[in-house]
Amino acid sequence: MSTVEDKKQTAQDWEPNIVGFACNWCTYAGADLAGLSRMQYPPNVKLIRVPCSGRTNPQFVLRAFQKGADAVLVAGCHPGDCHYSTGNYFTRRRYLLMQRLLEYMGIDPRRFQARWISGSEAPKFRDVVTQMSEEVKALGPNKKLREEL
Amino acid sequence: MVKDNATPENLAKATTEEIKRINPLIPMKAKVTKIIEETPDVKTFYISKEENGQMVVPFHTAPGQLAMLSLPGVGEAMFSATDAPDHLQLSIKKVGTLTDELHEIVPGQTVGIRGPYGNGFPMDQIKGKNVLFIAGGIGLAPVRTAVRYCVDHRDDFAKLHLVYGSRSPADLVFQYDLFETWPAVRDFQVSVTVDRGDDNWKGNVGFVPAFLEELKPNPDNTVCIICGPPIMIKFTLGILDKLGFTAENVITTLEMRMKCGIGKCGRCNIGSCYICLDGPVFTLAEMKKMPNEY
Amino acid sequence: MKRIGVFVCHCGTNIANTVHCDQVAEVAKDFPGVVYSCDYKYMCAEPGQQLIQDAVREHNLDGYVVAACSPRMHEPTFRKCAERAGLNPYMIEQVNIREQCSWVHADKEKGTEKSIDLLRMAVAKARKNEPLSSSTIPVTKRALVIGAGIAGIQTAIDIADNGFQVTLLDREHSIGGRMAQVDKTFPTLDCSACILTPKMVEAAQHPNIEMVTYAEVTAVDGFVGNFDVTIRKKARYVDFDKCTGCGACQEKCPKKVSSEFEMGLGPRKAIYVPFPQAVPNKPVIDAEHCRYLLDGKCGVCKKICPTEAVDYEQKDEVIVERYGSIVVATGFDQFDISKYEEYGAGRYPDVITGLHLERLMNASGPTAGKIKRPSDGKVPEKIVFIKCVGSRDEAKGRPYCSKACCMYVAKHATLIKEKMPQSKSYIFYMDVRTGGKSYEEFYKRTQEQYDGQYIRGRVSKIFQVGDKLIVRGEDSLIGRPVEIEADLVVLAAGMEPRADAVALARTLGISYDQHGWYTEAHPKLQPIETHTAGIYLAGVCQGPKDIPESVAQASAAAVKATGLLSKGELTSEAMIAECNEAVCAGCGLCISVCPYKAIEKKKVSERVHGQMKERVVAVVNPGLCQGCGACTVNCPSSAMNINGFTNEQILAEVDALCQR
Amino acid sequence: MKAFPKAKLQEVLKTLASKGTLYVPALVDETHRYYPYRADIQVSLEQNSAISPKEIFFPSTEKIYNFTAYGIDGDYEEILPDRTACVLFGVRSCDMQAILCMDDVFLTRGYIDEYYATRREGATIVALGCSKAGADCFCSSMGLNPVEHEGADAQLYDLGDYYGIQGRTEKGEKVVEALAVAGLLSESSAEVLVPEEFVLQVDSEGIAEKLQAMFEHSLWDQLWRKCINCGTCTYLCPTCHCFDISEKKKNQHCGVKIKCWDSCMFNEYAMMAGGHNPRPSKKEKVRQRFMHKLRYFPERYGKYQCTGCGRCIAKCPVNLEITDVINQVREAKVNG
Amino acid sequence: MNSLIKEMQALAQELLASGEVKGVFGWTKGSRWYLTPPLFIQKAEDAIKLHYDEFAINNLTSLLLDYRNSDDKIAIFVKGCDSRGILRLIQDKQVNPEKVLVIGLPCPGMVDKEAVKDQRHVHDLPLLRKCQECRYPNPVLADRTLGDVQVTKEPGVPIGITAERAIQKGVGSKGKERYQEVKEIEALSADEKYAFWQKQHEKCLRCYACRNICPACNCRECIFESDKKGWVNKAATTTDNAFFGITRAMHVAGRCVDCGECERVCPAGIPIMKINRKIMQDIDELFGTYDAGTDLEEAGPLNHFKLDDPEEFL
Repeated sequence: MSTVEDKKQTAQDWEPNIVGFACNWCTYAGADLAGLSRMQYPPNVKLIRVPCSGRTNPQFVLRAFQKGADAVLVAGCHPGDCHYSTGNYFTRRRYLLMQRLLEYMGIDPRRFQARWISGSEAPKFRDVVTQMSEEVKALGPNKKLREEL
Repeated sequence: MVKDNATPENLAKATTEEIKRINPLIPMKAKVTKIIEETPDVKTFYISKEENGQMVVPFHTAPGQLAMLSLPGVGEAMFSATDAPDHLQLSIKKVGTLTDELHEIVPGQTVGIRGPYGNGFPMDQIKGKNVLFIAGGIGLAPVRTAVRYCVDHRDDFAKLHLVYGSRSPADLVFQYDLFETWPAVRDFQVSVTVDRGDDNWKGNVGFVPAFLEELKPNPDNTVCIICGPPIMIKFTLGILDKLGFTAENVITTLEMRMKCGIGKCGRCNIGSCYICLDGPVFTLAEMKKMPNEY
Repeated sequence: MKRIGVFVCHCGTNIANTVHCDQVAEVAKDFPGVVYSCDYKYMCAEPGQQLIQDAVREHNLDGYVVAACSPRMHEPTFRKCAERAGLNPYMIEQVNIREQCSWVHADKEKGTEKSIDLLRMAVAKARKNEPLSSSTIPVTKRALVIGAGIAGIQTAIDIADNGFQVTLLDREHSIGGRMAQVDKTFPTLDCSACILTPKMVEAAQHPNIEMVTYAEVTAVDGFVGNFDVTIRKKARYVDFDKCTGCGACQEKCPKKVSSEFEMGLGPRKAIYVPFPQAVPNKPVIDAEHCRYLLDGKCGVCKKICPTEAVDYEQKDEVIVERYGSIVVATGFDQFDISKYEEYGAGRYPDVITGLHLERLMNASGPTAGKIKRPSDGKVPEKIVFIKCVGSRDEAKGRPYCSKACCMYVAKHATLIKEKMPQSKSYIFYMDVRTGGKSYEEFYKRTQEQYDGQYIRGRVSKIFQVGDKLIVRGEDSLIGRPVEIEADLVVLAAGMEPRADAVALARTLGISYDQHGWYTEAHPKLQPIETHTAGIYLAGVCQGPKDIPESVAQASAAAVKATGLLSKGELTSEAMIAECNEAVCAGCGLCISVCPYKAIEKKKVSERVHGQMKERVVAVVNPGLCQGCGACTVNCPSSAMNINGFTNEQILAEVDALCQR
Repeated sequence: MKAFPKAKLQEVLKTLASKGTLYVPALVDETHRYYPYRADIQVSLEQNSAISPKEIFFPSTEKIYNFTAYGIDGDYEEILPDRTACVLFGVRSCDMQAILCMDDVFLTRGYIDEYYATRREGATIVALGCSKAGADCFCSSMGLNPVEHEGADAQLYDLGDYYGIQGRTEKGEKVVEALAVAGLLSESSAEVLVPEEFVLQVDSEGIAEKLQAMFEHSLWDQLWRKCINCGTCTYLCPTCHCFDISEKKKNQHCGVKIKCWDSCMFNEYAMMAGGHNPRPSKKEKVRQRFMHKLRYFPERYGKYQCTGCGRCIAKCPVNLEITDVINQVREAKVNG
Repeated sequence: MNSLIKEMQALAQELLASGEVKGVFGWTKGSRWYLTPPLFIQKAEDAIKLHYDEFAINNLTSLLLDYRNSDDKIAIFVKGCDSRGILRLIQDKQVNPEKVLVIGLPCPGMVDKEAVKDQRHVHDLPLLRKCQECRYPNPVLADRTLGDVQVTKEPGVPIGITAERAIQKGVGSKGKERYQEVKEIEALSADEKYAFWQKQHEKCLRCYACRNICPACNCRECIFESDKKGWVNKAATTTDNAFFGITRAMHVAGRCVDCGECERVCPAGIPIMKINRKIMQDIDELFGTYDAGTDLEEAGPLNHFKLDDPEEFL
């Protein structure tokens, strides 16, 4: 187990660890479609499946940063196509506020992204993931809000 | 006084001088060697420490003393511990997150154990007297430590009598002791009752307080040791009072939230006493002097 | 610790190519809680599932994690496999190391590392899984159809034929809807009444159909399987049991009123039957125009009625009925052409709409089938049709195409030529849409055999000169302006949602788009359902369509409705919200964000310092909750949790991903 | 007595800082508490620190041991605070008395709290006499002499523009000697300034005994009404010693056990596993706080657990003042 | 001001004597001239203890939460900012309007008792910053009013017998600049912002005074109460304090009534209102100006949505 740990910390090949909250009906399906079409993208983003983007509690985002995530992505259906009809309207309002609050607290905006990615927008999923991975890799490990035990 | 052989007496008047300096908050690494399923929600765990190859008892406990058992990664809590030559026995009922996880471990599991804590039953003062044990449900675990002490030193005590009740026949703990070993002991009357019987239950059916009233134990020269759920203790104390038991002769254990176990963290206080240090065993007389906040 | 098994799938070479499955299975051995871990070529295949079931029995596992393809594909498969192995189906987790790992990362080392992280996440979640079961809700075996046009009638008949009780309700006092006003139908030109009235009669006589006309839905409570619908039956002032429908009262009634059915082209009386084939074919007194009801005079109809069926004392009646499912078939209104100032619509009497022409051509219409100009009653020579009026026009707020106008204009042109050989029809169009069966052939025939002259271009202005209407437009094919002196101008008015469509949507709790058309659950895959369970759509209320499509949708809606009723009881989702009542403060923040109105308040009594105290807490209705989780985030005290996606599980996943 | 001019305070602090970490009361972005000494730190000795020095020996959170759990085996590894010597400078009589109270709790009665003991034994306490009573101070009412406290290792006296210094213990002597070696000390016979009238005065005589019979007194029914049950008073109080033990996971296999401050004012403080809570509402919690300060602690350790530092009076959001409670107890009529 | 106090005492005495209410929340004279702490009385003869002046800062509304289970009717004196707290509790269904008798008072503008050095009179003390920025000096709801103050849902200038004194002291003078401090922080760089907030979260003792005084924090059992819920445990590490601070801000987002009590009661002096004001400013910009606790019918910005909300996540 610890061998994987040491290899990771050598400076130049450091890999960002990005946590993604993907809504089961759109973004997770979009990610599957990207897989079906064999699109290639960096392996840094790992998706946690949630029923709706509206299920993603801002406290999960804080928890991810606290436990060592270098960036967090919250993704769901475009407003209007939510499987639960109004779920992402509330997500939009809540994360418009949360995004500004995190920036206000000093978190680099590139480390927190909320995006609408529908079930058919596989290329968009790949682009968002690739862009985030490259940007965060350039930014380096996230030290802010991180728990040092 | 080396803390390892702490006995109730010298604990009470411990001073700072020759206390051997070990960190009391760090658990000792120990292993669960055996698990006995007493009832669907009570298990007895045999815990021993590995010392140069053999399994030895982590520390000895006097009757009525407690031990803090911790499961790495889950939490720790205080349980009454029964002393045995090469292990400690802890009987644990499933009530919370820690006890849930404990009920799922397998023999060989590493646990942390520290103690002994608490003043334990004043066995010396009750030498030579009749002893009436009253226990409800898992309350039999601490009482059993006193019973085993009396059985091991049978001649130091006069008549022994155990009144034990549980919810149903399936919930009776230590059935081997209840029905085999203890009845065979000289002049030891064992009366068992259950709140709700079932078809093949021959014994008495009813709550402990009512059962006690029927038995009408003789109060003179008799000390009573009682442990169980708060409601049972409340009603039973009333009956004991009616039967003529004096407050000095009734001994019980109090249950409070305990975190450190060494009288520092302030959680388990009733008035100026810390249950983990000055208790958990108190006589009814002492309890009457304490603020009514438990 | 819960005993968890781990099964890593090779998926042939799909995963094994870019992930060391054996290494993943090996590392998983010392994840906390894992007591058995192995990898195999095809987990989802029979031998794979057998391997899982044996492992569950042999190591008495409490749950297991399968690392394979997307859970969206095989989660049901592995849940059934768990059930066969004696486990609760919700004790398992599936993690995606194919579409989201092996197929998208070529580097085998990195792919393996990511698979280990994803597997660690899934095991962390699986350890906190709890057995779940879905609950059942009784269903009232009765359906309600709102709106009795062709769609409503067809739905009601199909439901009734399936052996279920159904109430067919309409606001008008006769069923039939828009189609009753139509003369002939395209492309077969068979008479609309001939194909509609038999269905109306069949609906009237069907033992399972209860017809409630001249009534409106005012409130809908309850939820799928148990809708409590409040219906207001407007007073008819005629006792239908006594009335024989002899029509004497209609003749004698002195009050003439412009008939809505005849689109204002003909009169009707204050006591009237809208059209001869009306069902029920008994008159109704129009309270706004009847002299007796307004100011106590007249009362002729009561006097001459042979069976004393007239009863001025009748009052509106409000009833509440319980239904298992509801089908909405409320149809459409025709676009209000007066919005087109430039065409003089509403100012010149001879500028009419398609429906007006239908009434003029109809034998039971105001002109007994002779096409006469509404202004002076002359037979028109030159007739100009203008298409896309109130359709495909952003300026008027109607960007959509109303689908049926192209065909009914072609039909009109054909019929006019047939009735008045000497007449000439000019049709201004942008496009001609003939998307149905034998529609294109019908359109070709109109051009070739019925001399319909199609002019591609828009009409800019119409103005009256003498008794002629000058239609000025341009012919974009030849690029020259065109001017026609027409006797009659027919505007192909488009379809528009009913004026009160939005109000009814709010009553029912279904969603609607920005125009007012009702929104289907999914445009392609669920055009009949709505987001509100148990409520279905049929006909134009869901969007412009022609008669064959409406009938097809009607039968589909009937199947959906009866599908629900036939089960007798409804099994709810298992992964739904649950409220921890000890923590809930009854603040109601969760109720405001629930899309399905699945959360209600209930009183709870508990012992506080010796007395029993009442307080309000939230409770989730398992029949309605779909488990979206909006309530869990709006609840500050985390009293609301979603089984299967609990806060604790997601936190465990986040910790497993971040703390490696 | 030996003394050094107040002007030379910085130099005194520099010399002491060379011995080991020196904690001084300082104002760092409007927070007045004890910080490790740095040359540019703004030392503030006019009035007592807002946050008490208890956090030096009994920090608000500290790690006590690491644990690992791999399947069925696991291990524990002790984490002890570093043993380097430190000097606690500028401790007033009320805080010195508070430290003695903490010593009774953590160092006596059968067990020694290793974490507290390690820090406490390595520390040299240089007390500072007060020349002016603070707005909320009432240490004189609790039997303390603001000018000096015999429990300190070394005592500073306020002589106007000099500070007199006296070593009391062997560690204290070393401090005085270090300053002498640095040539900072000179002889001064100036008068020790004594604070005049205390704004807050209260007669705390016999309160502990009277409270013996006042557990059910009606006083407690009114006292809690304005309290919001926050932890401010307990976290600022130099003698409150309650702590909680919880844990934090580093990853799936290992974590660390943490000892952190706890307050009897919080709801789940006395909550037992089965859900029974002997102190369910605010009344019991507020009673417990004052009973512990003024009766239980004296019963167990023979001295009041309130040293009159006034911090809880200063920061209590609703001004629930312990002096007012003492007055109410004094006036309360107790039958029999 | 004395006439107002007399009116208050008389009203409280009459209410208690008649048994219409079982208790009255108000303020009383403290142990020092600059202290006017909260007071709860149940007997009519205690009404004489009531007092009201520029030091009666406490917002008493969160104390009503102790009467959730009781059927007694309680009267409570409220200033402008306090009344918004009442409306918050009613909207969150934690206080039953029939069980509370709200008595509106004119507000003279509260002064900063921390600034007391050796002044002897209230006129020498500066007005609290939150009162300079106050936009709701008059109660937004009240069953009774004293000192001829008027109930109004709109922001405005102080009304009532203390109005002229309040305006002269500057109440509401800085109403327009209430987002000034927020703008200053927004202007900093990301690292400066983080350093600033890191210092604040380091100071936090986790004594929960800010949570217990806040009328918007009215849960029966807070997620920070016990670590059984697994969010964050009691240890006051900097990252846990940051988690607590940011989470509480999001919980009261769109519900905070801008009464400023959390900042006043914080023993570590953390500028908590700078976080709440930031969220208020964002809500005003994104979803249209909204003042929580002023209109009983209007749902909070996070409890409804508009189809054409600003879109930034495409």
